[in-house]
This record gives sequence, C-alpha cells and structure tokens, in this order.
Amino acid sequence: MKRQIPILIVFLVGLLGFLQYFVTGPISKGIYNTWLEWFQGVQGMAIIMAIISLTKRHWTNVRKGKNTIYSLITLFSLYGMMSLGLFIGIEKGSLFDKLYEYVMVPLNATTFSLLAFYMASAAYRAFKARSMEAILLLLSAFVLMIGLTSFGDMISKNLPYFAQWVLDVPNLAAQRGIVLGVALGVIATSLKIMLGIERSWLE
Amino acid sequence: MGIGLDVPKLPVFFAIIIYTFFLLYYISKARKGGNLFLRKIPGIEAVDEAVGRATEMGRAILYIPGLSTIDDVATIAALNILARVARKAGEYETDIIVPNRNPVVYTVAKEVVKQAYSTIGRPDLFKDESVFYVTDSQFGYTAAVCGLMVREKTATNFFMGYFWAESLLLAETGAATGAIQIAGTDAITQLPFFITACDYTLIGEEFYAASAYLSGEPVLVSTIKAQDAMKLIIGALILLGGFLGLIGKAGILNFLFP
Amino acid sequence: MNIWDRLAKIPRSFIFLIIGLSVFLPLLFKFTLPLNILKPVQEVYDFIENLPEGSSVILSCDYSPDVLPETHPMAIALARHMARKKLRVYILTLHPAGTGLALDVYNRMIKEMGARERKDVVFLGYFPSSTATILGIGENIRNVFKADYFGVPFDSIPAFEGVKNYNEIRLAISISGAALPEVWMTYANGRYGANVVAGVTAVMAAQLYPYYRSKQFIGILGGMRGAAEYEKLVNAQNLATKGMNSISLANFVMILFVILGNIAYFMQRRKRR
Amino acid sequence: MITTDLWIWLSAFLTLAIFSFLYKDNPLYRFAEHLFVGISAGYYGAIYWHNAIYRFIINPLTENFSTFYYKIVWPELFEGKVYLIPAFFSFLMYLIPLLLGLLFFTLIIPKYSWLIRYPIAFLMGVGAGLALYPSFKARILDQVKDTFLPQFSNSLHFLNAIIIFIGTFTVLSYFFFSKEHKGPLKVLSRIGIVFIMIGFGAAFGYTVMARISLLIGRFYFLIHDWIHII
Repeated sequence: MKRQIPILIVFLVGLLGFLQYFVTGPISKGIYNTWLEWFQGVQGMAIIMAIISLTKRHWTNVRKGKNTIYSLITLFSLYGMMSLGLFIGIEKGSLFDKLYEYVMVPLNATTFSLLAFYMASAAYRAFKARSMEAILLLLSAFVLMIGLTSFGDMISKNLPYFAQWVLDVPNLAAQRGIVLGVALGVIATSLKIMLGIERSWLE
Repeated sequence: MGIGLDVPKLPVFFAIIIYTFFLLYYISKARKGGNLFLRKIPGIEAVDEAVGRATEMGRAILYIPGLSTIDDVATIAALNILARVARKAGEYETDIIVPNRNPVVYTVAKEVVKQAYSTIGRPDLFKDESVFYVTDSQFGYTAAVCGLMVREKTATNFFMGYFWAESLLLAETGAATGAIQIAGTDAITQLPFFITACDYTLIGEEFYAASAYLSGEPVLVSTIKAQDAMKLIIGALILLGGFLGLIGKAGILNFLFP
Repeated sequence: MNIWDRLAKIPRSFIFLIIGLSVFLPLLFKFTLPLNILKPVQEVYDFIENLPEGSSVILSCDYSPDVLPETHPMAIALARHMARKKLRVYILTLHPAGTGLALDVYNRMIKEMGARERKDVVFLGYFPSSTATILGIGENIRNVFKADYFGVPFDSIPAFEGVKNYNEIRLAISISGAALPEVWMTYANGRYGANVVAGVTAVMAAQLYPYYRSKQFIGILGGMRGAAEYEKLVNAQNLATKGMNSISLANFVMILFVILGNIAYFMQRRKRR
Repeated sequence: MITTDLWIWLSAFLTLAIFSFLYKDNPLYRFAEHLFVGISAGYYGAIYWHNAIYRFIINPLTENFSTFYYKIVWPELFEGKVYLIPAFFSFLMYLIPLLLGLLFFTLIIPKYSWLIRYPIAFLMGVGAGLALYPSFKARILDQVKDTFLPQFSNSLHFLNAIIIFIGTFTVLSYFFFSKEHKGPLKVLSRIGIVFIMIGFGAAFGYTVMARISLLIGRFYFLIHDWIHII
C-alpha cells in the first residue's frame, strides 16, 4: 500500500503521458491537456509542503529560543505576504504588487549582484592557470570579456565578430556535446523512475 | 473516435524502447554478477592522492556533499564518493569534516561515514561531531563553511554534488588557504569556477561515472553502460549524417527526424 | 615579505572596493567609449528606418523588474526611434510582472517623445496566455485588443484604423529575459510570416542567434551591449551606454586581477622551490 | 534632491542591507535575508493559488458543478437534450487533482505523512512521462540533425559546419566510459576537452557580464531613483 500504489501511479501516469504523443485523435489531446492541467494544479498545491516545512523549521527555532527574532521575521513576512495576495489580491497597484516591486525585486537583484564582487575576488585569489584546460578556459573567457566590450572595438573592428564567432561555433559544439550526454542522463532517470527501478524519492 | 498512429513521431518511440532495453539488459547482467567494465576515471587517483596529502600535513579533510536535496542524482553520487573518501581517511587515521545544508542529507551522510569506518574495522575512529548540519540558507551555510576552512586550515577540500552560485565563494576561499581541492558536479554553470579554482574537477557525467565506479552499485553502473550504448548509436548516426551530407544525400535519414 | 607575498595577502574587501568603484564611477560621468554597431542590431535599425510613416508596430515588453538593467533601455531606445518615425505603436506585455515597466515606456512616449495618446501609441496591458494572444492577433486584433488598458473601446482608438492582423502590422518586437521572443517567432513568424525582432538579456541571446542566422528574426538586440548600440544609433545615449562603460572597465579590471593573481602565484612558487 | 517616495527609501535600505554582507555578516543583513526568505515564499504561495490552484482546480470545479446543478434544476435552460452523466463526470474529474493536492497536508500528521507519496508519485509520473518525447526530440534528435554536414563549398558556413561536427563528436567521445581512452579514443577525447574548455570559457565570460549588469542596475537605482545624483 505504501510503496506499491505510488509506483503503480508513477508507471501508469507516466506511460499514458508518454504514449499519448504517438496517438492522433481527441483521446490523446484529451489526456495531454488533462495531465497538463492537473499537473499545474497539483504542483501549485505542492507549495503547501514547502510552506509547512518552512514554518515548522522557523517555529522550532522560536520555541527553542534560537535565532528567534529572525525566525519571527520570516514567519511574519511569509504569512503577511501570502494573506495579502490571497485575500486582497495580486493586481497591479495592490499592496501585494508594491511589496513585490519594492521589496522582493531589490532583495533578489542585490543578492545576485553580490556575485560580481565574489567573481572579482575569485579572479584574483583563485583563478590560476594550473593546467592546460584552465589556460584554455581563461583565454576563451578573455576573448569574450574583451571582444564584447568597448575595448574590443578599440583593439580592432572585427574582434567583436570573432568573440561572436567563438560563441556561435566552438562554444555551440561544446554545449551540444554536453547537452546530448546530459539529455541521455535525464531520460535514463525518467525511465528508471517510471519503471520503479529508481526509488530514492520514496523515502 | 478517430484514433490513428502518428507515424512520423514513431522513431522516438522506438528509440525510447531501445534505450529501455539497454537499461534492463545491463541491470539484469549486473545483478547476475556479470562484470561491467568501466574505465578508470583519472579523478579517482586524484582523490586518493589528496587524502594522502592531508595525512602528510597532519590536517583534516573537508567534504561538502553539495547543497541539494537527497533525491538529486548529484547528491546520491556525492554520498557514494564520501563513502570511499571516509574509508581512505580511516585507513590513514586522518580526521574528516562533513558540514551539511540539507537535514535529510545530513542524516544519510552521518550513516555513510559511520558505515565506512566500520567496514575497515575501525568503528572507534568515528567522531559523532565530525558530520553536522549547519543551516538551510544558501549564503548562511557558505559563510559558516568558509569560516571553518580558514580556522581549521583543512589540507584537502572536496566539493562533490550539486552547487549554485556559492560554489565560487567556497572554491575561492579554499584556494586562498592553499588546500588541495577536488570538485565533482553536474551543475554546468558552476563548472568554470571549479575548473579554474580546483586542482581536479570531475565534469558532469564523469562525476556520475566516478560514483558508479566507486560504489560498484549495479543500477548505477548499468545506467552508465546503457548511456554509453546510446552514445555509440548517436555517434554512428552523426558520422553517417556527416558523410551522407557531404555527398548531398543526407535526405535519406529525414524519416528519423519528426 | 617581498612584493609578491604582500600581493598574495590583499584582503578580500579591498578587492571588493576596487571592483565596486570600477562599476560605480563610470555611471557618474557622461563619456562614450567607442562602440561598433554589430550587424544583428544594425538590421533592426535599418528595418524600422525604412518603415513608412503611420505603419503599425507591436512593442511587447515581456520582461519583469529583475532583468530591468538590460531590457528596459532597449524598449526606451526602440520607442524613441519609432516615435521619431511617427509610427503607430501598440504596447503590451505577456509577462505577469511586466505591466509596470510597459506602462513606463508608454508614459515616456507621450511625455518625452511627442507621441499622441491612442493616435500614435496605445497601451494594452497584460495578456496571460502568450500563445493564444499571438495567434489571436494573426486572426483579428479586434478579438484580442477589445479595449486599451484604460478601458477605451477598440473602435474609438484611431491608432487601430485599417488594421486587422499581421498583414497590416509591419513588425512585432518582443523584449524579454525569458523565452517569449521564441514564442513570438514560432507563432507570429512561423505561422503568419510576421517580421519579428527580439531584444533579450545577454544570457538568452546565445540561444536565439541560430534563429537570426536562419532569418526567423529580422535582428536581435543582445544584453547591455545591444541596448547601448541602439542608443547610439538613435543618439539618445542613456543608461545602457553608461552601463557599457561600467562593463568595459569592470571586465578590464577583472582580467587584470586574473593576470596579477597568476603572476603572484607563480613567483611565489618559484621562490619556494 | 533625495526622493520622498517611502517605497524607494525602503528598497534603498534593503539594497544597502544586502551590500553590508560584503563587509561582514551582520544583523542588518540577516534581517534582510530572513525577510527575503519569508516574503518570496509568501509571494509564490499567493501566485500559485491564483495562477495554478484556483485556475486549474477550484474554478473548473465550481463551474462544472454549477452546470451540473443547473442541468438538474432548470433543464429547459439548455434547449436540446440534457446530458447528466457527462456533466457529472467532468465535475468528478476535477475532484481528483483536488484530493491529490489535499494529501500534501498529511505532512503535518506524522502517522499518515506517507500519504504524501501519492501526489508526489503523480507529479513524478506526469513529469517523467510528458518529458520523454520532447526532451528526446529537442535535445537529441534535433541536435544530431543540425550537426549533419552540408555539401562541400569553400565558404565560412561550411568551415563552421565542419568545426561544429568535429566538436560535437569529440565532446561526446570524451564522455564515453566503456573503453580506456587509448589510441584513437585518446586523440578524440583530447580534442573534446579543448572544445569543452572553450565552451566553459565563453559561458564564464558571459556570466561575468550578466552579474555586472545586475550590479549596474542596483547602483543606478541608488544614484538615480533614490538620491538623483544623475
């Protein structure tokens, strides 16, 4: 009951989802649309799981008196923002939308912009031409970093075109080779899940 | 009811069936004890050397099993390699430190290290505080581990598993302390940082193959073999298409492509 | 402690300061570094330049605030060019968080670029399903744009006179940090043969160039550089041009760091052996 | 000079709070980080409710139920024949995702939390099943087809096609594990690693510029929207 039925669900739902591609007619369109709609609905409800575990973890912090103020801030902003969105609305101009634009976006953008600083420090302290591979990588990076900026234009008119070429041809070949391998890996995992061979998700 | 077969799409159907056949064939062969040959991944010697280096220096090894969840393929591979590193560390009686970001991965990692020490007959070496849970926050975990690297002056750092933007911070801090660093990940966007900052990096599938090779676990090894079989077919198809294309006859293969 | 040891001991915050300044300072001063116009951007400019007065164009601002630095300057530079050419511009967005920025482009066209409301420019707001909207425009824009964002009905908007679908719409521009330009190309160009231009972040540009080479896009504006090039073409140098100066300087400093770091590393290793 | 819009002040404060982490970890940063974790979880909670749960489960459920209800109470509303069975069935159909989704709540009850495997199984099944065909076609077949060589012509286009052909094949052979990298395979994989490194270098150069653009956006916000220096 605890293991057989979930594996049966994964197999049946997966098989139908796969086979419907090869059958023309309303039946296959029907399955495809229903699966997609239900998937988006159920996936939407999966957020419940994330919110429950977030609340559990921060609530235990508060109870144990560890890092309480910060955990309270997380809990308050979580339920505050959610109830604003659920009960008052998420349209343009609503408080929910303002909090998104003036709180969430700057926090997100600034957190990621920190990486520009960390890259500079890594460029100085860590990026060493230790091996032939590292040398090649740094050279290719230099070509891009100079070629697509004004210094590239200063050096020569067609350096930007060469930088573009490095992106369009050798880089494209490398990415394609890697994508082929990774795609095979992803498909193998999907097949193992559907066939019940891969069960780590059941714990 | 108008049900018909979408014929042009059938090549994909047969390709998936062939792939499934390879998977099941190799898994049954592996389970029946057939030896499946996997070439030795150069990165694996580097792992043993790095553990030896830490022993010479008489300092601890730091092992980070990635920041992802337990169901992530990369985390499973990282825990397989952790078992090997813990066994080697046990043989050389060198300390190992394993900070974790995910609570579930933490419990599994502790079990892996304890198991590793008992398989080499030294359960006494296992120190409970050597494997611990730090925090769930990405940058909170990173700041704590960077502090640990600088304070403990770990001689060897392992970064195995799935990483996000924090990979840069970890690899850079480790490099600055002069430690030997070995990384392994399938996080394509983070590989450039690991390649320039670490002494050795297992790239994408190499990382899976290394964990399969080390764990010897039948399903993992047979997945690599099935993938290799498909790569042979794809390689042959590319060569054929290339040759036919040169003489302008690539059209023959169009039926294969919906 | 010779020079190399000291160099190896530079604290991290000092490096942060240098890179911070190399990005911050160029923003304060108005100077332009040389910037060649690459073909994919030039072709967009030439196409719009040759459009007769009064031609209808769709400007779809499919981006959210978090990719603003690379995409918003593109929308403004393109809007400035189209306003100067007295074209009829229909502004909309297919991104749930894109309404605010699309409205900003609309207001700028009216206040700063002399476009007359509902005659030269119309603001249509957010449309949730991208595919249905793009396909709907192919059939009849009357069913899609029932009224503008402010509720003015389709029939009392002069800018829509004589326009039924892509046959009368000379160009569709999609600016985005995600894959929406590809959806415009697949359906508007693929199904109805409409001319499509993509304005995307640097990261997304790499994926779209193959479609430019196969002429499914008229042209592509890629990242901060694409925006700066277009600002130069319409000689209204603004955020993107300043941004390019920062990127150029910061990249230069980054490369210096790598070289310096490697020299210090190898000098120290030679000393130790 | 300085803006009076309080919202802009709030954004500026939060931006500086995050930047303070560059100096060292401090209470200001930890406040901003915890606020970020809470607000983004709350944001996605509301967005998923409106754009996923309501739109794909609740709304169709209520609509189908009302048509089914009216078919019983006012059959004459629907000129022609009244089909009760299909109406009831379509209502029933939308109960299934609702029940599956509600099982997520069992996470709180330890005794029944294993029930959570049913919705996860459904998501895994649909995810795996629906993805097989498109990912095989788009990420394998289309890539292979585009690597086929055109007819000989001494043009840049042909040269590029040759380079892409060699690069793709050698990178693929680098990730081949069933045979020792000796003899021809060693040459192929050496060429492959050269292409991989060029690819990663290009990706690295791109990431640097993307991050700096974000930083430019933040600085521009501080000196334009907040303090109007420029």
